[in-house]
Amino acid sequence: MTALLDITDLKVTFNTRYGQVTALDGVSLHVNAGETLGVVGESGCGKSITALATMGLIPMPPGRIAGGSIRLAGEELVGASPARMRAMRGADIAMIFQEPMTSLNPVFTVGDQIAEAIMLHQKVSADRAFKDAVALLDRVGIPSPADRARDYPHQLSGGMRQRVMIAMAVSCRPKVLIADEPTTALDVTVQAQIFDLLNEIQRDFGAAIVLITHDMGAISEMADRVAVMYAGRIIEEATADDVLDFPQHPYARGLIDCIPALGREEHALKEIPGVVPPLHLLGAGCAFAERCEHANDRCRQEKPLLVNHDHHPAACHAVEEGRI
Amino acid sequence: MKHLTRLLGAAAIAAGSLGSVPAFAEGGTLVIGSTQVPRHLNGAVQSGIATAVPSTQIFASPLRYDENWEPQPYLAESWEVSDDGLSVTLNLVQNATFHDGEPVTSEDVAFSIMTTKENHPFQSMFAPVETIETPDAHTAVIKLSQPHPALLLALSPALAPVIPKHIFGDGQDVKSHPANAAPVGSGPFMLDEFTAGEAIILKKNPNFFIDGRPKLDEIIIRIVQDPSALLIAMENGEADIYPFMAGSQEIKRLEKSDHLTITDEGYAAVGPINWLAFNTKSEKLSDVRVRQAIAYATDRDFITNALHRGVSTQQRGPIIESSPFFDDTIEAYDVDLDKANALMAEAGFADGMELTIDFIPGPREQQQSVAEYLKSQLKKIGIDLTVRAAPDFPTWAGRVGGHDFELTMDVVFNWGDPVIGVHRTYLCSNIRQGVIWSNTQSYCNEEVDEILNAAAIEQDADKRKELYSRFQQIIAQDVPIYFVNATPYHTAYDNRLMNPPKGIWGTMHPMDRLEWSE
Amino acid sequence: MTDTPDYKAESPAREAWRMFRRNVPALVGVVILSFIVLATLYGTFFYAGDPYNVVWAPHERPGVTPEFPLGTDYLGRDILAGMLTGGGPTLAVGAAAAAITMVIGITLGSLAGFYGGWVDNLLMRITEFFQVLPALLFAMVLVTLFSPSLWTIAIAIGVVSWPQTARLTRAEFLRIKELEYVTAARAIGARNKRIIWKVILPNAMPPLIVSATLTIGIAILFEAGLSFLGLGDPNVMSWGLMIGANRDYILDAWWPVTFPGLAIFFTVFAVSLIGDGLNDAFNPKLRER
Amino acid sequence: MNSSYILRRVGYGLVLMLGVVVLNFLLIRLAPGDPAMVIAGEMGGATEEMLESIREEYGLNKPLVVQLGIYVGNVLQGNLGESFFFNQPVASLIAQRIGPTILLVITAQILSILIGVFLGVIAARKPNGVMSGFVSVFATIGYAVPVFWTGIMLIILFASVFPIFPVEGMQSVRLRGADVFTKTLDIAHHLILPAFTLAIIYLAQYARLSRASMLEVLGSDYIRTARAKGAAEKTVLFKHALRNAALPILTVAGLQFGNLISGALLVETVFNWPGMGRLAFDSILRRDYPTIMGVLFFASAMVVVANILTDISYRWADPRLRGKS
Repeated sequence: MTALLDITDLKVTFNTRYGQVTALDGVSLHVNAGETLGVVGESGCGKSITALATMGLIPMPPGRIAGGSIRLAGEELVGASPARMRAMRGADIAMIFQEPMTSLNPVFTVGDQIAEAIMLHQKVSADRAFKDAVALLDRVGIPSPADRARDYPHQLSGGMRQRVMIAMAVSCRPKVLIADEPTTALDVTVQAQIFDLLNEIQRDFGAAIVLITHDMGAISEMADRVAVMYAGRIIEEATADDVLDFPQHPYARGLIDCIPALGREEHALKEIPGVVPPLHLLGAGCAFAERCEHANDRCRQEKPLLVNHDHHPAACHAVEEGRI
Repeated sequence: MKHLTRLLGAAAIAAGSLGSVPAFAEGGTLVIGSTQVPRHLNGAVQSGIATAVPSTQIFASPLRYDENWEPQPYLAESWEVSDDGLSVTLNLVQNATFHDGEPVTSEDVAFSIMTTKENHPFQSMFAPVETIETPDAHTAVIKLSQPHPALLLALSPALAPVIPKHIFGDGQDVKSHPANAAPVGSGPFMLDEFTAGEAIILKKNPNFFIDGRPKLDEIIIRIVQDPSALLIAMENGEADIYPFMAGSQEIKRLEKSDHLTITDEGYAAVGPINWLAFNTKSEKLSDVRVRQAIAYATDRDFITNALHRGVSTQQRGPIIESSPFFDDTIEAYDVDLDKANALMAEAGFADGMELTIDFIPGPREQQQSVAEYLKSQLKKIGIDLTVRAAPDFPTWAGRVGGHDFELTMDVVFNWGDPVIGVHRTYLCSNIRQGVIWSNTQSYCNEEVDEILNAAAIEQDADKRKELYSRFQQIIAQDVPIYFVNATPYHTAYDNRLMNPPKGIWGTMHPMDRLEWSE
Repeated sequence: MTDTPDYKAESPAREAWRMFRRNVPALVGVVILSFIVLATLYGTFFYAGDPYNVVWAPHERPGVTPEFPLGTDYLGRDILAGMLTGGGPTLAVGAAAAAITMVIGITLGSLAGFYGGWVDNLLMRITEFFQVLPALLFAMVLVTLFSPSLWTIAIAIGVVSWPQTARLTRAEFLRIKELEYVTAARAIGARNKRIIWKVILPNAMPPLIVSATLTIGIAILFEAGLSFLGLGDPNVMSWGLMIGANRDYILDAWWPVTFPGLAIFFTVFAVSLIGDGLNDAFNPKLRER
Repeated sequence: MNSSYILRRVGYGLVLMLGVVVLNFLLIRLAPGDPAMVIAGEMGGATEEMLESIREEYGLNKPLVVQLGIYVGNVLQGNLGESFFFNQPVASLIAQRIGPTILLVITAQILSILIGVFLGVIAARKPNGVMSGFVSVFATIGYAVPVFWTGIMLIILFASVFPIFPVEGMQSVRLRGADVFTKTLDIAHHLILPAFTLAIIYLAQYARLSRASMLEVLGSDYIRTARAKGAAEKTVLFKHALRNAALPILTVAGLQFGNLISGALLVETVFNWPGMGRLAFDSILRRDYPTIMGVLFFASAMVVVANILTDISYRWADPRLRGKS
């Protein structure tokens, strides 16, 4: 069976004042209908770029898709006409953003903003669209939705706004829903509610979800499969359980170690030393080498490839060589 | 945007074509362009051309003058001067009414002349008038304390408007009377609209006491303070007549317009003299030799021919050269730098001196330019001249009226008879602190006073002329003033205008005979 | 983009200078302005001539007589001499007015921003009050009332222009006083005066420098406007005065108004190019976009 | 919109106006020079008795505080005094001229905002494109050209080279009897050059400002959201972005109003436009103090009104501010 969304060897570059940098370097991902794929990594690793590339929202210039393919239900999106992309965006593939505070237009009511999304893809009257918007608000669990629909974003709490974003995103029953850190800006209790909502939505609408996050807790709650990204590359990919229980790549291990979870109390909470290096300073070797306790000369000189170990691919010389 | 442009373009053509239709077969509109802003429209209490032009249309006066300085009947159908010269009888027309329908009576004439005497800046006009008797509604007898040959000229429309007593005699100060901005007169035109500083719109007086006049339906006086803008208006036909034009650029430019005629006629009675005045009481200028030196250093030819590009004429003495009283034998002070330097040395200023010069804000070419020229010219006789510009008229008037100046450029009008416009500058008794256009030079020569006082009452024209000759000789010797040129007032008017205002008073005269030829 | 954090650490001033040096329009501005300043300072050494002297026939066209390359005005005075002499006062008034504006604006703005409370309230009300008065009209009244001279003109322009600077300074102070290093300075017991002058003000300088530059341009335009209306100092040749004096003759002679106008234009143009360059240099992120 | 806010705003505006009245009065009375001399000078010369009677008449011999009280009282009753020069009520002089000034200022404001914002939006679409460069250069040029000089250059151009627009005045006197439509077109025709001259400075500034503001807004998250919905670029630009980018433009438009009036003063002088600016200029030359004070008062009042309108419309345009004080 072909995946609903299939990204192969995607390469995205940006022109910056430091010259051309490669933001995505051969990313391959896929997600099937009804499935949730978690994409994890620290900020700056290319998760959001992957999402934007999929949506066709990479600002060009300075950005450029330098290679690879993105297929949605078999249709190639790389190089699709802007009109075709527009027709698909919001209808077949929708996105929820990280910052519900700023992702809603402050000068329009939330009802109007949802209704606009509906009207962009369905031939319905403004009245009808607004009524649908109210129904959607109801569906995403907003109390007295008819009143809230006439509110402006600033009158709603963060959680409410994210619900509005979700309502907007699912308004046209997209096949793929990309959620880019949907809970980062929210309180912990609200986070759980939003995840529950996403799960419900997925059940009801049967959408494939790509959940982008740096929060391994979210992954454990939501994801069927997980892809770990670092510096523009996928460095590990497996089912959520595999990654959470048996992380391979030292970076993935580091991420897991950061989770303060029950049953892992024997580990002191650890941090990964250092930060993600800026893309323009990437050398020939493994991008994680500078921060890796297992790094050797080979790591510093040769980029590791994603190698399949027991259906659990990881891109690490140390893992490959069995050093860890 | 494109549509708008096209639309406006069309409107422009429409407006343009409408604008070029000058008038209708009968009547029609005359647009007068003026750079001067009148304070109000009542010439009885306000001097100056800005007020006089509208005032002479609105108010009639006892007499009017033809091109040859001959008095003509106006509100007075006849008049009579007694042999002793001490009384003048005016017999008024029977059918004259004010614009509000009230008849014009001798009461109004008496009230007007007495009001003018009390309020008008030209005090010498009616100073000898003691009383005015009104034996009946249409006879006024002016009683004088001494013979006053200038009186008849002073009864001209520009100087003696007859104002309605029933309006102005209500006890309010006539100088600031509200009716000054909304006057009611008996002249050929009546006020329709007055937008202060912008426009004065006059319409035909249908009940004018002279049958068949005025010919025009409407006179619009448009005030355009920027001379360039007025030039454009004249060229485009937005204005029909532009009087009191003194700039060489304006004159030379409008001369090139085919549809316009340019004339310097119409200013004989105004007698505008552009002069350099000395404060004879100031330390350095009290020595007549210094004044003479400056006079000899100044090149009148250069000013009239180069600076004014030949449009202005030379003026050598205190009485305008076009007047019958002018004496052309007086010392003219033609340029002579050697003599000038010698005089400076004689006066003890061989090493030069510093002086200041003011100028009356007005047509730049006539005033400021001459002052600036003098700055560079007087350097040649060792005088370091500083130009003290005044930003506005009140500032200049404050300095000169307050005798706080050394040299100043000024323009002063003769106003027809020397008694009205000339005497005021030279009489010892008229040295009046704070009054502009009085004897601000503080020049005092008892012999001059005697001559002028004799001339004021001399009824014999030849004897009077002789007295004025002597006066001019003395002034030429004493040089309280160096006379530069007659302000080259010109009028530009549309060729199709019949009977353009070329009389001695020009446009300061009722324009009831003006009409369009088409 | 979020994926390109800036790694290189540079001192802000150095960074700004580096950015400025690479800004072509700003360098063009520097070249134009230097030329104008040099010409007004030293031009008379190479081209002697008294701008007040009547030296030739009036309204000689430019380029006809080699002695008077820019022609003569309505009096027959040399326009080039006027241009060279007239630039000094124009620039001087511009600079002085900008200085006055900055002094008033920074003083009031920093007091308001630093102390807040009623001081801020009062000072901001005063500022709003001055912003209500139409600046040119107010300046005209001031200049006329206190008789025109270069100083009164500069002061009048300063008095009408400071509110914007005051607001800017206040906003910067409000922003900066919340930052950690100010808290730190307070913690070590620095007095208010020291915090205002030594801690906050230097950090508020970049936008103020930009604003000062632009204020010079505005002040020059102001001076030109006043002179044009005949309210400038009549005894000092300035570009605005030349335009005002020759305005009556524009239909016959375009050059006596055109050249001084161009000079004003190029000066202000250069100044604002430099201002924009400084702005870009101090805010590199804006430029990235 | 909450009406108590508007009331408070208007009340504050009135306080500002009172301040203007007091300032005007003090400035002019404290200035050197005797107003009585000035009035007398305009009447054609004065003796000491005349000066005394003028002082009496105009209340110039009373203590300053009393004069101030009288003046403020009169202004409150709508009486701005009488012009020294015209002997007419200042209020009626201004009434004759405020219309043309408002017409000129508003037209220039609308022209500059419409064209400026349009150029700015176009430029913002491609921040490094040709249009963007043009807008930047044009904005700097527009800012640097002295407005009176632009006016003069346009007069030279349109007076003789392309005589298609009138270069002076507001209406053609010949059309006094014409119908309203013709008159309106005539005024519009006369309005073109002055309004354009005045608009050009601000047009450039609005173009530059809206470019910057649009760039800022276009980088914001909600624009990404709008694109993610599948909105067309035009919708994104003119609906989502412009509504937000308009907010700073609105603020500046309010602040610019005072400058616009200053500019109008020069433009009116150059084009012989029968407005308040020229009245102000002439009155300053004539030292006609009551008129100067009246014009300053009305010009400031126009700015205050413009500011209030700006504030109110800002609140209307930005829902975040509604209901706040």
